[in-house]
Amino acid sequence: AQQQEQAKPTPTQEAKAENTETLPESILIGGTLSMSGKYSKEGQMSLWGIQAAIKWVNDVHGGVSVGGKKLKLEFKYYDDESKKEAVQSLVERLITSDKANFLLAPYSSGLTLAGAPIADKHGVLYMSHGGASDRIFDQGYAYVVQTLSPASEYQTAFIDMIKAIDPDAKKIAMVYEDSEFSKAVFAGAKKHAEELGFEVVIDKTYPPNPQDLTPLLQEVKAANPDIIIGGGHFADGQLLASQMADLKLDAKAISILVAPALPAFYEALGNNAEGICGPGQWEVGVKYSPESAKEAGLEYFGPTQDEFLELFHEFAGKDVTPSYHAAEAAAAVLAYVKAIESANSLDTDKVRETMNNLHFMTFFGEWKIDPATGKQIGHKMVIFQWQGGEKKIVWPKAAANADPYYPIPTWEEKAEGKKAVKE
Amino acid sequence: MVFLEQLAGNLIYGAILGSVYGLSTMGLSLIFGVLRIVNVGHGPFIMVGAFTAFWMFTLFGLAPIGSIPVAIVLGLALGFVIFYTVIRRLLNAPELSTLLATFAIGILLEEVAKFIWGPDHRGYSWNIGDVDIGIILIPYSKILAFISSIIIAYLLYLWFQKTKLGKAVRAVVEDAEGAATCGINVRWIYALSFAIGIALTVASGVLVTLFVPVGINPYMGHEYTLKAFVIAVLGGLGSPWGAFFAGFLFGLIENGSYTILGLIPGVEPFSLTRFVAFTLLLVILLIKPTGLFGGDSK
Amino acid sequence: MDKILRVEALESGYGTMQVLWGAEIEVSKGSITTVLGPNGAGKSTLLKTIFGLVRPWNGKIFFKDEDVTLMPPHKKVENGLTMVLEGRHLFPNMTVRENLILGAYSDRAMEKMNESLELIYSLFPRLKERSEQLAGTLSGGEQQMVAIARALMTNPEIILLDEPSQGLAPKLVMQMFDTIHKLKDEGLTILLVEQNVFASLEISDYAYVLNEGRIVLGGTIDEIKDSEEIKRIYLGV
Amino acid sequence: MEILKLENVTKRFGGLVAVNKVSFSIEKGEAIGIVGPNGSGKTTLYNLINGVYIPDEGKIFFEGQDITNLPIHTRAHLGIARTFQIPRPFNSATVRENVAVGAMFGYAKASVDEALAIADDYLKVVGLYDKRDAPAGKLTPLEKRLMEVARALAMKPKLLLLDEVMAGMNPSDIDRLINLLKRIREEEDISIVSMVEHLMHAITKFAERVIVMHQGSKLLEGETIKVLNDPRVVEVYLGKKLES
Amino acid sequence: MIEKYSSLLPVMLIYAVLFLIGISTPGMWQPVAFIMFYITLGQAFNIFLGLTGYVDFGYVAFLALGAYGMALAFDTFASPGMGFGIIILGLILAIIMSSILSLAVGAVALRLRGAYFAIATIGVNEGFRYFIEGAKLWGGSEGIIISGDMRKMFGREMANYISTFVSDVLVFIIAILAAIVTVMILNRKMGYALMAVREDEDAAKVMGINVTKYKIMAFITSASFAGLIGATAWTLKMTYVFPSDVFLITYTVEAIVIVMLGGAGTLLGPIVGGLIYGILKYYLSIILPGFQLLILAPLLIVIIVAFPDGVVGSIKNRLSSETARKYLR
Ligand SMILES: Nc1ncnc2c1ncn2[C@@H]1O[C@H](COP(=O)(O)OP(=O)(O)OP(=O)(O)O)[C@@H](O)[C@H]1O
Ligand SMILES: Nc1ncnc2c1ncn2[C@@H]1O[C@H](COP(=O)(O)OP(=O)(O)OP(=O)(O)O)[C@@H](O)[C@H]1O
Ligand SMILES: [Mg+2]
Ligand SMILES: [Mg+2]
Repeated sequence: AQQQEQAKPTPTQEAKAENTETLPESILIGGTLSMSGKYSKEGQMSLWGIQAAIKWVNDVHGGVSVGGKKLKLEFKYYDDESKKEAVQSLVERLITSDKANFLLAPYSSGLTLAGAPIADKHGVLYMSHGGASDRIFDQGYAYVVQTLSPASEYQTAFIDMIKAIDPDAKKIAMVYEDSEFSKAVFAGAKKHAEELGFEVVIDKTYPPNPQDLTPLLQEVKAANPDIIIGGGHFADGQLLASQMADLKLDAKAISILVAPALPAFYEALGNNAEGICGPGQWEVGVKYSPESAKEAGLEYFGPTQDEFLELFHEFAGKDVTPSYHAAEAAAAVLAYVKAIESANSLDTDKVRETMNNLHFMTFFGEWKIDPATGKQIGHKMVIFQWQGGEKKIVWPKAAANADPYYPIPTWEEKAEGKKAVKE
Repeated sequence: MVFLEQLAGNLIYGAILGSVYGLSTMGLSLIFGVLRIVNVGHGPFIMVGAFTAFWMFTLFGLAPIGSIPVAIVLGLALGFVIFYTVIRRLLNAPELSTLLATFAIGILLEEVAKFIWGPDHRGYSWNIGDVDIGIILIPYSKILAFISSIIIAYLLYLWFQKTKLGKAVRAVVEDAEGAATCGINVRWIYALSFAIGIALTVASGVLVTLFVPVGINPYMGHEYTLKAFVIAVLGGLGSPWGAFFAGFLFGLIENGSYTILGLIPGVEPFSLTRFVAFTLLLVILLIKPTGLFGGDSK
Repeated sequence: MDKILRVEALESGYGTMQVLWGAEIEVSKGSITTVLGPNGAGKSTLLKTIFGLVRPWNGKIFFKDEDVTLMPPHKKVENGLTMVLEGRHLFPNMTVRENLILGAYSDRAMEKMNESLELIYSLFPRLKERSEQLAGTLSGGEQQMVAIARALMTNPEIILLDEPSQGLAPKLVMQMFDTIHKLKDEGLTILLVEQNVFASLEISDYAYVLNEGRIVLGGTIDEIKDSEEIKRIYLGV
Repeated sequence: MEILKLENVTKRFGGLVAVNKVSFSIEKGEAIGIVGPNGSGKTTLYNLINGVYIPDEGKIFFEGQDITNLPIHTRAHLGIARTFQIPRPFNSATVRENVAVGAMFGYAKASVDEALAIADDYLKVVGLYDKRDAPAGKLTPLEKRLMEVARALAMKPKLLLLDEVMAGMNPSDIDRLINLLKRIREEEDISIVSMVEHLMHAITKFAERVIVMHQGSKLLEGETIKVLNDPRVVEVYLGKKLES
Repeated sequence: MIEKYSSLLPVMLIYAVLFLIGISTPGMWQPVAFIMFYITLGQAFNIFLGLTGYVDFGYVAFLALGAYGMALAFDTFASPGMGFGIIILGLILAIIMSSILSLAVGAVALRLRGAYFAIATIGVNEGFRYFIEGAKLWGGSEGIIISGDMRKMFGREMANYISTFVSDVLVFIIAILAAIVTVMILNRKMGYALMAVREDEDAAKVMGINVTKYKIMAFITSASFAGLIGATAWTLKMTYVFPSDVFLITYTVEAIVIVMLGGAGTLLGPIVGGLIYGILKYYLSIILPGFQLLILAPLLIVIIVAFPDGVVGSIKNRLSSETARKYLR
């Protein structure tokens, strides 16, 4: 594979002449991950995703080609404990002692913001693979770029989907966590829904870590909505579904943030999870492939989905299914490699500038940033639905591997064993 | 009408949740009452109980109610081990040093749980039907949680008031040296109370999952620690029954105030319910500085 | 008369501070033995060490010819040795009756609970009247009675009494010494620590003088009464 | 001049009347003994005078000023000091610091350095100078009481309330302490010392006048020997007549 | 006079060494700042916990309010004309807001004793947080992000410099001030008064000590320092305030742990405690990412069992030499 890569006539010929940098033996990407504390699940997934991507770059892709050389890609990480205090010192260590060439930002918007000034001060690129907030990109950080779709877009695709399959559905209820992330998500959703002519009958939050959502759900039940969207993180998302079941709060479709994305959701809720949708940055089974890239007139970069899954299992073990946190982290690594190779340089500014013009596809989807802010505008969310114990991608059509099941079975039917699969 | 119906429904769920809160606080209160230890690692023990219920159900299909005895045995074992390895050495140290120790123990439990079981948010679905009481649907599993909490609390009460050992615990609380002169093995009572306190807490973790059968993860304890503290104080520290009733009250307030706060425009009423609950705590403490059922203030 | 309690070369203290420096005493069965000594001499420490609330560093304690040096307090109670601490140490939020019943906690005491109660109510009729009152609300004198009564409930063979008359009104002090004397008549052995030298010597059979953690004098009451040591310590001559 | 005056002071605890309509006054320069059976309300009386409790009824005057409702610390500033029946030292601080605290915040209002010097003086007086750098918690119960006396004296009070300071003290030490108190009363400007004690030889040696409490009420008041020989006092308190 | 302040010598020495390591060794400035955060937190907390014996579980609320003070300064007054004045304004707001809250909490909760006080203050912290979120005060749960404002006002370079250096230097200064204030309190009557309050509040009153006054004074002092820490180590440094991040009781518990590790009520205690805690945390997260807490927890247990009075407290107890004690307080 290596030789083929080198033999390929690419613009590198030209750039090679320009490249006067003294190149290191290898390229180091550094990052802080939340391996303990409240984001440790996401942190663990990200780590596996990153490791898989790095392995692909080194072993399959043959390294990163810069200045005619094939440089090995390395990754170094520290645990930030999901706490803001730790981020800056660890990022600085990555930059100064470990001499990291590029950085991956930590999970969550808060931690991403905490590390940004250090990265910016040292002029090192700082790619966010878990900081979804749109506001990060309003702050004027030149070196912060985003690989995942921003928070405001999380629930819009679901609303598009409902609009497309059921023109009669009118009433939407929104119940979500009172937190920075979910508020951004549902502000975006509400705006979108109203633009599409939906009526938002309930727009209510619950505080983080609730034990009982009954008060809220009773109110929702009384409003009798067609569609319910909500959620925030893992625990409350699971609780939301579980208590809707308790109260037999039925709707034609339900979409919950974050929680349904993990297999643990189905394990926890059993048959009650049937038919529940969720937005994902990515899902196993999305149809981003070299072929679909060609169709869209884009270059495809990185492993195919199958290749990625195989590499992922090498690190995570056979039984673990990657969540989108793994994929978005992997995609961030790939985006770096793509940008470095296109810039044919390790220079931060050159790479950053190149990024402005990049538009390509990976197994994670499209990658294109808004040049002014660094915000991701190419990537699209997918909607998945639990159907017969499997997570199927149902939207957008281009990425889907199943049809949406609509309306979903009632809780009563689910208790009797009905699944969200067409007979 | 809808308003009242919703309020009634909320209060019913609040009472059920409150009974679980109450039980989960009794252990904290007992340990404080006997050993004057504020167990800041309280929540992680609830987490251990929740995982016990989860694994017993997932691996052996044991109904969560059935894992209460398992949780009690596990809790007793944990309690004794922790007492004899750590707490015993700190009995004569300044009060706050035990706080540091329990903090560390809490972290240790969380991290060990994460190490063994991973950071996943787990859950189980134990569907045994529900009952429609007209106002609201209640799953039988939640009713079971309610009944078991009351039974366990009552059994503890009986044990305390009626058995010789229970009385010895009370005696040690009141005057440890005096108890020694009666032939009571004070060190053993300390160990036993600590272990029972932990066992109660772990058992309450099982009941917590009956109410919230999802979101079981290594860090789930934090939220409960905080609430348990507040409830323990509300009930009067060191008084396990006070804790039980205060838990009840707390559940009712949290849920009940929502319906009313919902009438205020432009706010997030659910977040405000917590504000109300905590504010009420302060007000009660101002009126009665030792909590609703508390005696001395030391 | 046989020696029910023997203490040999006992050393103990708190933390790194040594208080007892080789104390030796013997207590005959059925006697009242008093330990006298200036404040801070280590009298309370001696009793607490014998009972096991303070850990002995060195030396031996024999109770009924059995080595009990390292036996924990609750086992000693089970064997018939108990103590009334200086300052009462009741269970203030329990009734008088509950206090007394806890005194009968050991198996040894359980058997004889009813007899013990009867004895106590005959010795302290007042406690019978007050049996349902919370111990914490009793007056100082009544509390002292409960403390002694609770010790009696353990069905002891020997009681170590630490300053039972302290803080009592004169009238009660007299009653207290009468009671101690009565207990002896009931066949109990008593090891007494008192500051009320003259009253205690009057009812004692033997006495020891403890000074700076050492026994400096010991013998029958007549030998002690007129000794120079007593005069020096207590009369300041 | 009257330094302290109580008018019909009553204090109840629930149903129990611990102090019942007690009135008396104390002249400047007097040495007073307060006696009475256990639970007759002596300590409660002290608690009322120095502000630990506020009376349910009645008034208390100090140097003519109504102090009935003043907070405890203000009364200390006016010149009232006391010791506790069960000693309450500041355990982890040294003996010297304990006493110095009295000098700093009491009537003396000394600066830190002055207070430490005053502390040394009084520790010499009560015989604890050798232990001045020991933590107060390490003292015996008796030494703690002596330290409390020093601490109270260091406040340079006008009125000193001693609560069973001598219980458990051996006779020769009691004599020494009484002589010391008498001397200080004369040398320093401490107007009166009031002493609660069950030890009759201490009371007779020290007090010029005694007040006898019984079941919360004042039973008698008057010249020491005379009062202590009163049949009512013998009956409820002494049990038998005093010798000598 | 100088004699009385000799105990500041080891403190300043430690700070000087830390500072020098930070500025001279590449990559060490942030780690030093990380450790300094814990040290300063411990020091500020010690002024209340160590000196009065009252445990304020809701202490973190003061850091949070300080953080909001700084954030509100930027959010409300950000304009290029303000210059560095805005930071000063933020610090002043931080002090005002945290001390007003402490006054309110103190007036109410300081009537409670022991664990009741400790837990009532949890109520204050949680209540306040949910009030902000529920009533949508100061951005509600979405908080305030100031990085944009900072960059607009100071330009990119300067804004970064403020977040990654100036804020840390400010934390150093706060730590030094806190140490000096602690010694000043210890040397004055106030120190003795607080000692008495800590040991026996009722007896203290009888000695003539206006316990409420001294408790409130210590409370406000300690809370103001907390406010300053929140304003600098959080808002200026992290450039954002989210309520879910700043009202975490964990920080209070960490502060207690630091104070207890070093020795409550001692001057050097929180510094040593902060050093131990911060260094352990930092290096464990580097050596064993993901497992550091698994190691840290047993280590903490071992330390507290070995030094029940805290490291400094226990060493002090074992020292007999007067000169050594003079420098160890
Ligand atoms: N709990 C304790 N911790 C430390 N030292 C103590 C303790 N109890 C007593 N001591 C010390 O032990 C020594 C002896 O005290 P002890 O109480 O045995 O004397 P005592 O003879 O009973 O005196 P008293 O007549 O005052 O009751 C004293 O120097 C005292 O300071
Ligand atoms: N805080 C309180 N609560 C309830 N009862 C109290 C309280 N303080 C004192 N008492 C009661 O008031 C009565 C008087 O008590 P006080 O302590 O004044 O007696 P005293 O004369 O000092 O007795 P002694 O000589 O035993 O010290 C007692 O019956 C006591 O139980
Ligand atoms: Mg003694
Ligand atoms: Mg009294």
